[in-house]
Amino acid sequence: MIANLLPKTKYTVLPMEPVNKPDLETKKPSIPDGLIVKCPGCLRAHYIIELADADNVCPNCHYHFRLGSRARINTLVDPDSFVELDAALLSSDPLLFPGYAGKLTDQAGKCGEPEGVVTGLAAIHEHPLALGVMEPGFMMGSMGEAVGEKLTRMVETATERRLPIILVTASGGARMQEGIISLMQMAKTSAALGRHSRAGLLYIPVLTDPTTGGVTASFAMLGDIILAEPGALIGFAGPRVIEQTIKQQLPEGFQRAEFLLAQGFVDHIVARADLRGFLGRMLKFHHSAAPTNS
Amino acid sequence: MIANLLPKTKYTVLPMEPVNKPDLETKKPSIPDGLIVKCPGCLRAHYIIELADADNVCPNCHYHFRLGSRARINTLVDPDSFVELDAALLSSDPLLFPGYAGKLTDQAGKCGEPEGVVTGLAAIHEHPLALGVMEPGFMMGSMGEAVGEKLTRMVETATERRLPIILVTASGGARMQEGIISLMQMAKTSAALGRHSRAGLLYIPVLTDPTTGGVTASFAMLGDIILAEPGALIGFAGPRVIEQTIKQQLPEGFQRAEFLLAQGFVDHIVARADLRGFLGRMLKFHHSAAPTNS
Amino acid sequence: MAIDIELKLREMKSKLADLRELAESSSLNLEEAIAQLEVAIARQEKEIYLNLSPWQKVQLARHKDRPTTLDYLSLVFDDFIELHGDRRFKDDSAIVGGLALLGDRPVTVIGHQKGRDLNERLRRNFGMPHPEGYRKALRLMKQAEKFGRPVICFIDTPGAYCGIGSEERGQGQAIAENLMEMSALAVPIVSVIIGEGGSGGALALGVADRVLMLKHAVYSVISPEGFASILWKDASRAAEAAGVMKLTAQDLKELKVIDRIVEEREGAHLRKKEVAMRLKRIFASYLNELCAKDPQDLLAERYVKYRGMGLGRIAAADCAPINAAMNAQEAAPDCAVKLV
Amino acid sequence: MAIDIELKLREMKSKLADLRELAESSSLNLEEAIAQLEVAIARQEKEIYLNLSPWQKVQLARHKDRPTTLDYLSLVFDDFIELHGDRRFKDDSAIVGGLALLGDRPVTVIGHQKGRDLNERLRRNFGMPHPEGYRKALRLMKQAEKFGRPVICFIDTPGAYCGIGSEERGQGQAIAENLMEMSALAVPIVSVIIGEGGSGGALALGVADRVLMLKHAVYSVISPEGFASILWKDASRAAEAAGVMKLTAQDLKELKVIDRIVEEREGAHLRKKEVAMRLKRIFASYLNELCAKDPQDLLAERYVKYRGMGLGRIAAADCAPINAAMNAQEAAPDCAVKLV
Ligand SMILES: [Zn+2]
Ligand SMILES: [Zn+2]
Repeated sequence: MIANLLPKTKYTVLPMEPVNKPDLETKKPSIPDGLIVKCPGCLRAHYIIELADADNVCPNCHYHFRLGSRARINTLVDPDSFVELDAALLSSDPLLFPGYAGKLTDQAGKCGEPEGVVTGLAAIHEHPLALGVMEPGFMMGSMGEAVGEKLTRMVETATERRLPIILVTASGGARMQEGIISLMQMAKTSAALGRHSRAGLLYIPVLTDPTTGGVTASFAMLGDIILAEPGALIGFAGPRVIEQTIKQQLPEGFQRAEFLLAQGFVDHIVARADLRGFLGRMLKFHHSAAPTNS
Repeated sequence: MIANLLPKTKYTVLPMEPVNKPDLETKKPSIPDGLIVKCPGCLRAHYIIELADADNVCPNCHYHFRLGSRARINTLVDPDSFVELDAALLSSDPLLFPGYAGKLTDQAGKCGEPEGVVTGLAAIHEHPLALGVMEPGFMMGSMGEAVGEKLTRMVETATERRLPIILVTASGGARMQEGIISLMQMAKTSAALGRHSRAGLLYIPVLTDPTTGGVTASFAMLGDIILAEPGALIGFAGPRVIEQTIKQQLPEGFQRAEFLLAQGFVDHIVARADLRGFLGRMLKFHHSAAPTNS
Repeated sequence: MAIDIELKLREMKSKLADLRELAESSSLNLEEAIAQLEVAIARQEKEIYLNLSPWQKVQLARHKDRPTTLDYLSLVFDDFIELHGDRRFKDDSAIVGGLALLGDRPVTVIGHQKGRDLNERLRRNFGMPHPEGYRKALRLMKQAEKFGRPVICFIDTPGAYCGIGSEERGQGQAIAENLMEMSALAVPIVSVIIGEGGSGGALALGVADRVLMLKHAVYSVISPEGFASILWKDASRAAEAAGVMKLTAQDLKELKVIDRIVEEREGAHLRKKEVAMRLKRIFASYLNELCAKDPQDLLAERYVKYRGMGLGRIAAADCAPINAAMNAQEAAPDCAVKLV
Repeated sequence: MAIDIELKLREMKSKLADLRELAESSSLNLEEAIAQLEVAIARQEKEIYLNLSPWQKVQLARHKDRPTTLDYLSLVFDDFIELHGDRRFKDDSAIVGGLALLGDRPVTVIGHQKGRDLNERLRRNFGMPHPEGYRKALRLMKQAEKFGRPVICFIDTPGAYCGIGSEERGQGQAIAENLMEMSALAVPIVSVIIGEGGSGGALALGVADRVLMLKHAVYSVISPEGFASILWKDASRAAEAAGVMKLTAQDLKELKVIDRIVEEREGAHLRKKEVAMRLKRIFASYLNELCAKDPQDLLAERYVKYRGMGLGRIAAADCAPINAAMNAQEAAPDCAVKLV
């Protein structure tokens, strides 16, 4: 089945081995340094390595720590089903912004990912799909031209192959160093998703901590069904910007996933441990939209 | 031009002479009895006959008194252009409701109209259109099966002939004596308007005092462009019902046209004296949607 | 709290229990008395539920134990996943909706939810939606249309909420938009009135290819209390109003406002599973029929269905007195119109 | 209040006036001095407006006398009729929209409105819309699509408003929906940045077939103050930020983010009618071109336009250091990708 999903030659594609081994290194940027971390939910101390075994969810209070993109993919997809797309697609530093090229190199080294999103084709409960996972460890998962291009290619591939899309967001918003080019990725990805939607296909964004700025104002909010992880910060403006604007403190729980649910912008909050199963059910419900050769 | 507008034989149509003479009698139910009336806006006393000459608008403070359907038609359409449709279509008393048949007869006698809406074909600034005007004097302009049927026929005729629709609403809502059949008129008229809209045609409701209940929850709110007269009461529930429900007084101006404008449900408030001109401009803007033989 | 129609039965049943206890704890031979009482109870039960007055039906439809949308969701469907929110303002919990399987068929299910205890009732505003509830429903319907899923609606509301916020956010506009959109939604829609079908707030989930109604449910343009209050300025005459409003399933079937009455014997609150299974069978059979239709035909038939509501029995004779009474200044219209 | 770039000119002009007065009131021959000063002023003026720094452009774009959307509406179009409201929650006066005639052609016009005096600015929230503003804009666009009218958008906002209510009602959702809907709206769209084009709040009116920009307008992912605050934790370095952000019309033309720069000489606030007439000519010519296209082609071209934003100049060499730095555990991807 997966063989059918390999991309056609529309884009130059660099095959990579499916990444399926738990990789502590890639999780590192999303958890504070040190061998022990204190849970913000229950204040207990946890060994990082034990947290990683629990997909970065506190075993005590279920606080959801951020999760690296590779580890996330492993929690979601059928074993050996993930085939990465466009792994080598990198930012061109479009504004030739002072110091940015070095920053990119630096981040790639620290994070183990070369850009802010990993995209590919995969299967969940044997339902084929296109999968994108943003990398919170790479410059805050910010969106520049590489993120926009990788996502757009993934969406176009999904449209062409009539595949549903699942996209796990985690982003501080636009990448400042790419200025207006970053802004334009909002229009570009939204246009691609519009085509996918008009083709009658399913798109489910999964909003994780943090999903803000230009990502919230584009693909994060364009899902047929929008899921979120418990406690995730989701908003257009960041809380500090709002506090500075209105000169007052924000209410408890403001811009958290539960708040978005109550305000009508999120369909369902799904705990990390349940996400794979939940997505499997969703895909089953929409199975008729899947390609006939699946 | 008007000859083209005469209805085809799809429905039994009863030709009536264009009604163009100012008719004090038909205005009577919308103004308190007596030769002199006190303006609720400025508290000045006016002779009814003088008010009628000013289309029932207070010359002093521009308070808009209610206006009968025939008088309204005269203020709006090009001279001699109005051709009435379905003038003889009357309620069948579908629930055989005790006392209702007599009430209908009684109201027709008092009001000079046999039902709660007058429909027809007309022209404004030489733009052909379908025109409906509800009669606030006939059982509060309430909507029963006759109102629903007349409006639906008018909408269907407009769809068939590719005509824009202008509909002046004035209604206390559903007609209690027709119970569920009255409720169903909401679905029936909305379905007909849906077809008209999907045919790419223009529909402009003009909301006048009062527009409430089932009329607000159907055709009054389905316009491409929604106009209202100054000060008109417009709402789903009547103010008294709301006060009883929430057990507090309503704020000043609540459910008035200006409130609906601020809340985003009305496009523009147009004084009665300006309405014909305003509608003419609107029709001109949408002229390309008019039939080629106009 | 039992409603009045249940009081007599409850009394008789309590007497029966007393008799049985007495029979056990004493040496009295009460067998015959017990048997007589049992027969009387059965007769009474049958009589009551066969001859419920409209007002009794209103009470039954509002019964606190009457199954709610969520009850049917768990009994009729598999794997219900609730979806939330209107994407504009709020998630209104007076309307629930989501995805479910009817047998193997994915469907979108939407319904008013009154609540099953006081806490839930308060949280759900007693099943009286705000505009955002209807907008959520519409969002889920458009989603169903995109994915070709049929829609099943459960109607159970005293009416759309009447308050400041609901007017501010356009209760009328929200309902109107649903009516228009449902009339042309390109997937089959089946609605069922399970309890109270109150006014436009009910109709906003009720423009469907097939409209079912539980036997003791009611559906009306306004509550009997509201009706009495408007027409007679006396809300306490609600029972009398119910009598003339034609709000029972039997009346509405005759008026062709609904397509089918769903049996519930002495009340869905006592026959929950049985009614659910009946609904499941009917939904399945209707969807089999409707899904096989060409979408164009489906929409044309839906249009015709609502097009025919009202004015089907007018005769020339009925017009005469009204025409006679009309203002003589007007050319009295020739009342020859004859509708089908 | 003049902005700093105008101060020197103002000083020179005041000196010139003094000289002239002196010449009239005395017998001194100052003709030569006056002539010299006039030349100097002309040179200075030309120099200033030809060599405005990005930060000076930011100030000019924010100039309190800079013409607003409503100014252009009255100068460029005939018979503007404002239409109000999102049909959901409010009429947001930070965005105005309605019908107008461009010559003989009916168009839908939508734009941010900052306000022309303090009262209006307060009332219009300084041109910073809430979600309902974007939803009004979308409603008017869909209306334009229904009637086959082209859409013209005026962009002039510091950004979408950041507050509690705007988050509660989904600022992100509202902008996102506009981006997606505009990308496929089946009528021509022309947008023009007339002052400040701030962030997603600007882009939400800016997905268009043709994007124009006044010569001294600015358009950026965030305000220079915000940029400096985020990257350098120091909002006072805004002028420096403006210098590296590529936010001027000239930069954006080069980056192919905009299609055309509209001349405004020493500033639209001093050349209001001239700029308006220029816009009118350009709109007319673009609409003539765009309305003649097959709608399918129009949409395909619009898609390609935004599809091409970013990543057009990547070379294999650029990837090398990044790849080298990547975690050795990962198979280092072959960096042979070459994009058009
Ligand atoms: Zn914890
Ligand atoms: Zn007055």
